[in-house]
Amino acid sequence: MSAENEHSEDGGVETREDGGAIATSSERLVDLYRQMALIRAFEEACQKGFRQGKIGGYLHVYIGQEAVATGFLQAFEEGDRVITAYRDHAHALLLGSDPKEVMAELYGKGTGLVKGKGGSMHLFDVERGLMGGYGIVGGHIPLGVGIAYAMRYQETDHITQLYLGDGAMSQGAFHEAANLAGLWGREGQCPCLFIVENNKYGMGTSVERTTAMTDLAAKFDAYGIEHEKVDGMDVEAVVEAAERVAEQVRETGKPYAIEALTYRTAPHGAADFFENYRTKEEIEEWRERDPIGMVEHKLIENDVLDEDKLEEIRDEAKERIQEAVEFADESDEPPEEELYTDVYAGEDEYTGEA
Amino acid sequence: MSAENEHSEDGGVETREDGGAIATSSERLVDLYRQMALIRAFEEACQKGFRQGKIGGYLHVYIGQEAVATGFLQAFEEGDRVITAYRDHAHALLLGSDPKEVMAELYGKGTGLVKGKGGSMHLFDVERGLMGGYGIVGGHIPLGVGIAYAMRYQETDHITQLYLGDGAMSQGAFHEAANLAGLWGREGQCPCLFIVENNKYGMGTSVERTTAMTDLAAKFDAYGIEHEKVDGMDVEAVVEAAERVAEQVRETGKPYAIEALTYRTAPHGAADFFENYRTKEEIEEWRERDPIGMVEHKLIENDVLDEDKLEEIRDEAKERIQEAVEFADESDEPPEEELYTDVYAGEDEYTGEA
Amino acid sequence: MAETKTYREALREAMVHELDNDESVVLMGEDIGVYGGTHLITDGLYDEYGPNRIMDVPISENGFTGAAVGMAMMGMRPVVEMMTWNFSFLAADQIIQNAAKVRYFSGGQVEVPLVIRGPNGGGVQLSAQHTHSLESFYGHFPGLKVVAPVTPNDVKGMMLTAIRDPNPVIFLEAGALYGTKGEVEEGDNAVPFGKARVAREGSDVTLIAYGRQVNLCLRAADTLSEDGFEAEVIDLRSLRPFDEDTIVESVEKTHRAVAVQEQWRWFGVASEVAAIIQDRAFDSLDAPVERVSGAEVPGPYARNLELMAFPSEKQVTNAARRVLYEEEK
Amino acid sequence: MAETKTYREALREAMVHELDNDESVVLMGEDIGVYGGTHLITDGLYDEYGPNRIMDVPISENGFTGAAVGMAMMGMRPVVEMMTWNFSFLAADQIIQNAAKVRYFSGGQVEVPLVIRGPNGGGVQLSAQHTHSLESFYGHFPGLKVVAPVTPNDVKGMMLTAIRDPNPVIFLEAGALYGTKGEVEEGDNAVPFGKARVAREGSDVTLIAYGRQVNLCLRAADTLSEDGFEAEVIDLRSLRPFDEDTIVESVEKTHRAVAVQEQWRWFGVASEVAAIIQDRAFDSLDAPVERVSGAEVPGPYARNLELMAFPSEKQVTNAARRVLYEEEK
Ligand SMILES: Cc1ncc(C[n+]2csc(CCOP(=O)(O)OP(=O)(O)O)c2C)c(N)n1
Ligand SMILES: Cc1ncc(C[n+]2csc(CCOP(=O)(O)OP(=O)(O)O)c2C)c(N)n1
Ligand SMILES: [Mg+2]
Ligand SMILES: [Mg+2]
Repeated sequence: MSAENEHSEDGGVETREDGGAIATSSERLVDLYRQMALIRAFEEACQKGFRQGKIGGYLHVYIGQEAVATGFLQAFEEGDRVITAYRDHAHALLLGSDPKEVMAELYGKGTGLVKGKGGSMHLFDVERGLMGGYGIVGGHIPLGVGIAYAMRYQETDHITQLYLGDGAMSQGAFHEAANLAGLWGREGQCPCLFIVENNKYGMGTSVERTTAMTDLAAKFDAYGIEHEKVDGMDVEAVVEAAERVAEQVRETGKPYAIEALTYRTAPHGAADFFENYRTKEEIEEWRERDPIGMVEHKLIENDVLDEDKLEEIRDEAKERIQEAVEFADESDEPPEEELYTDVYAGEDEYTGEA
Repeated sequence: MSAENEHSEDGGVETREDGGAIATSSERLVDLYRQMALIRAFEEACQKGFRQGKIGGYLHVYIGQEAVATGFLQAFEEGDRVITAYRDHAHALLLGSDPKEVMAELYGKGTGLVKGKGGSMHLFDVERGLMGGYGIVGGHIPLGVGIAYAMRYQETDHITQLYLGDGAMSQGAFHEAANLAGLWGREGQCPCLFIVENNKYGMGTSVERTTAMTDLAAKFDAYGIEHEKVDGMDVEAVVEAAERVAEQVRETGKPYAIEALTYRTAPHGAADFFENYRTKEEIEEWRERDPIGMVEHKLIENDVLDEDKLEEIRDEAKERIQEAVEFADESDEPPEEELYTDVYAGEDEYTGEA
Repeated sequence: MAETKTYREALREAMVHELDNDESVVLMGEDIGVYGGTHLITDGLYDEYGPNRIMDVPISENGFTGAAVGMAMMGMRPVVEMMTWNFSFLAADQIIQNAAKVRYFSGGQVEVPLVIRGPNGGGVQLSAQHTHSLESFYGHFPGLKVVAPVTPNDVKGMMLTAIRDPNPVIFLEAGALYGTKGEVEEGDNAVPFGKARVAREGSDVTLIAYGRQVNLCLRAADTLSEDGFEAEVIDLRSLRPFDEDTIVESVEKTHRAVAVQEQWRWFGVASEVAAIIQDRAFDSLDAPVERVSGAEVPGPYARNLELMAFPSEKQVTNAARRVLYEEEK
Repeated sequence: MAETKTYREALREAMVHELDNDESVVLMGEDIGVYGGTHLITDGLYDEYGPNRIMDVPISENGFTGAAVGMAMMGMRPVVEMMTWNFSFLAADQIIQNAAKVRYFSGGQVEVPLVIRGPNGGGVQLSAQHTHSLESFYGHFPGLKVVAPVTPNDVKGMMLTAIRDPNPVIFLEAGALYGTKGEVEEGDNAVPFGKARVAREGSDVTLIAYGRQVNLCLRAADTLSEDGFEAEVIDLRSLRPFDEDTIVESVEKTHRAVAVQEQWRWFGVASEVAAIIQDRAFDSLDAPVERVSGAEVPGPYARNLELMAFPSEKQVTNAARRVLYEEEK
């Protein structure tokens, strides 16, 4: 876990007796704020880097969705695994990957998290639990289920957090993998926490234009997998659900699914026909529920931090990211020999023609 | 429609006021019996032909499941389409394909329904509405949905009967296609009647060992498709459901799913490890609910036909099939030129190397 | 008459032409409608032709491709956009098992007038999962036609032919060239399949390619020309059916050949080209046919590595010099 | 020491050997457990090793293959049965996009010690959807290893190597030969990948094949021998990595070659073989390399057509006679 991810022992979540909003300890809320601010700063720097032509390929930022991964990864324990699609910067940062290396990866440098070989869509930090970002929509879901199975086969009590988008749920790979998870979970052999990041759109297509049955959590019924929904803009709500459910999955070895209702206020990718498929008003409405803004509001309202202090945190984040950008910028491209490494593992590392 | 498939105008289905068993007119029941007896005789002849080495490849018979296709195809109207997997002999016969040509196909002869090119798994009779049997489990499901869409695009009121097995429901192709059907059906653009032939096993794997959620009809909830179950061993129940539901699909252009609970008393394929996965007792139990036996019982009980008359019908069926066998046996293999035809349509029919 | 148009415009023009001519033509694909198409090929068509003809579909490549096969079997003419061919592995079963074969195993009872189109080949730093050239992958299967036009005029003319073809056509667009311009004939300029194009005449060596490597070969030809070697450049255009005669005739004249492809060497188009030439022009050959291919690695992200992974002009000129028994530069 | 065993028994023996040696090995597949396996390769193993090591899976090729990739990334060694390779189109995305590439795009952070095995090639009247030889289809992709053993000894030895390999291995069994017998070394007879086998020595012409066509070539060699021509028969065994040297050396001796495959000609293994030979043994070649392939049609059902569609001994001997400039018979 990164420094950003640590929190005081007593930083737990309590649900108020009266069933009202969740009360998180102040320190913890500040900590969550700090993590989300770092992600936001990173993503904004990426957008800039892309415009400058320093970042190539496809770029998918997490702006608007920060509360989801931030909240869920509070429940991450050492040995757990995380797998997601191409919108993966936040997951790496939250697991403690060095922002420098993450940015260097996006800059296609040899100092990058995966040596400049993968780019934005393919962040891996296996040591810290990140089993990768993947570019084929839905393609990583079976992997995540297999990873979860391996955890029980290897007799650990780790779990897998498997993130997927609303759009990915139309894929056959989702269906097949969820069915396997349900089946293996019956014997307690599949501790897989499915986290559906329902940001209402797969690229330019809304959930409503994708399926006649738009309750995504309920789709897990078909596989005998328990599920619920959570407000993915409210980081405290996410933390509450995450910790409760992760524990259950860890204990039972059975999969569980949470649909986090969220919104990407940024474009889908770096080049997106932003307003072809949604209105400015819709975006504005969701911006009002910005996960970072909501925490700011609460911190101020509860007199935990004032505007200055918040700005200080944001500036800290920006500074750290600025360092990452500089590091990335100054790093060298991968050495040419790297072209032919990592194709195969083992002694016969490379079996093609040089 | 074949002669076997015609029935008197007044041969409808009435549900008794008291909600008891369905009462079908006597003539119609006899007619249904005749159709099922023909299928059974055909399938038994196939098994014999396979043992004799006259039929090659894979052979999947319909013994035990006759009531399903027989019942559903009562609702078939000219212009409708039928698509199914490899267990397709019954569907062809019921649609009126000549048993001679069907048998000749299985014998790999040039007089076969598809000129000896497809065999048992690939019966087509497009003129009569049969859009084929397919060998890749689940692979025909998207085709059926596309066919249904085309029907509305072309502004007809035809519908598609899409048959699939319980095993096929684990496939991603099912998920993707059912989702499309639900989506297109919302606009009344997908008159697809899904008929799940739940015979409890996909090859040697029971439904219980395939999914944690064994209510197959309910899986259609995920796609916004209405559904119900029917006793697939009771041809009258099937006819009732089929006619009611087919009419609804025709009217609304919306898909609908029926899970027919049935049983294959025969082996999965010609070579099957029959008793590795199910007990003799289980098979015996289901044989007692044999769809043909049940009708026989009812016909006798209701004094419609006596044992002699029933035997006469069965003998008639056997004779017809015997003729088909002789025809198949005596037919020639396809001429060698046929190897290279039907690869491509159009003038440049064949573009490979001769 | 001809006008200068981009590859993108030419491609779109062909589809519009057929949408207007034939009610049975529909376009299908992810985000081709409301969104306008990720490559802007179909931008505006949704408003013009409506949702029943410009069909947005959920992310389910196998499902919608299979549905399109079903529609085609009913006489519709769907043109399916694979957002990129990299996603087509998911639809490989429908393409190979149904689209390519259903005519055969139905004994000729059905036709599948289907086009599947989309950008093929590498882009800029799209990395491993988004960098593929799938000519030989699909070209292997009888029942399919596989084409890969590189000029704006060809992309239009071959798309017209593709839509009218009663068979499934794998239409591999040079995705990296959507914005490049060229002369495009007005109206119906249908270009037949199975005829290669001599993109440049020459007498000393034959360079054989398709897709964007044709342009690479043309540049290499210019370089070689400076040294006094005139290269003939052949654009295959169509991989199945394949025009053997044009390359054989050329090699009979030049006696030397280099086959260039972006795809991996093993079991690729260049190997087939070499096999054909040694088979049919054995006595004319003065040197072994050389093959220039993409590096035998998954597509790397870093730009320097990526550039090494794609065939380069230098690799082509060097290969040409080798078959000319000249020194490499 | 060696014993006579069937291909099936030898294959099974290798898997049992590794199941016993390595806890991380599991077998997965449709109906491999309770049912005993459609080809009886795994019969009895479910009772012996239990459901956690002999895993029956639902009919969902993409899903369970992908899950196996995930398991392999965690250090397990899954051996996945593709009931037949014909069904693998459904899993092509997981095989090509994840198994083959995840090591590369993770910058070497993971390994995928995965075997996918099953019968490849035609059978008897299985018709179009069940008749494929997929060597070049998978062999095209860097990141995969692709092997196709034909003898019982090799199938055992190469399966041992496959399971121990830290990379994904596409293990193409000669499905038509499960019942054929041969000498099989006892114990650990691991056979390395990338080394072809000279199945018969000869001096006049080289016949190159793999899988069941090796046996066809051996029969053809006997026939040719009656006419006084001694054919060398090379069993490639492994398609990726590929042993170029063995075939080049052979052709340097014989000066003539015929490549035989069941798969379709276009972009197949035989074309690669021809391309390699003309490239590396250009000056040794006395005749163009001939290719004998399956007929360019989907697999037909009728037995007479099917036999025409598979390469025949006569086609091989005729091709050999052609490269020997003898009359065909
Ligand atoms: C198989 C496949 N099809 C299409 C794409 C192109 N594509 C990239 S992202 C995307 C949308 C995915 O939506 P969703 O799963 O909701 O994730 P989000 O982008 O909203 O996070 C699409 C269609 C792809 N990468 N892979
Ligand atoms: C994609 C694919 N995987 C596996 C097979 C092998 N196979 C043939 S039939 C069958 C069982 C299918 O079961 P179900 O859908 O229930 O149909 P049923 O045979 O019971 O009618 C299997 C696994 C196949 N033909 N296609
Ligand atoms: Mg989304
Ligand atoms: Mg079944």
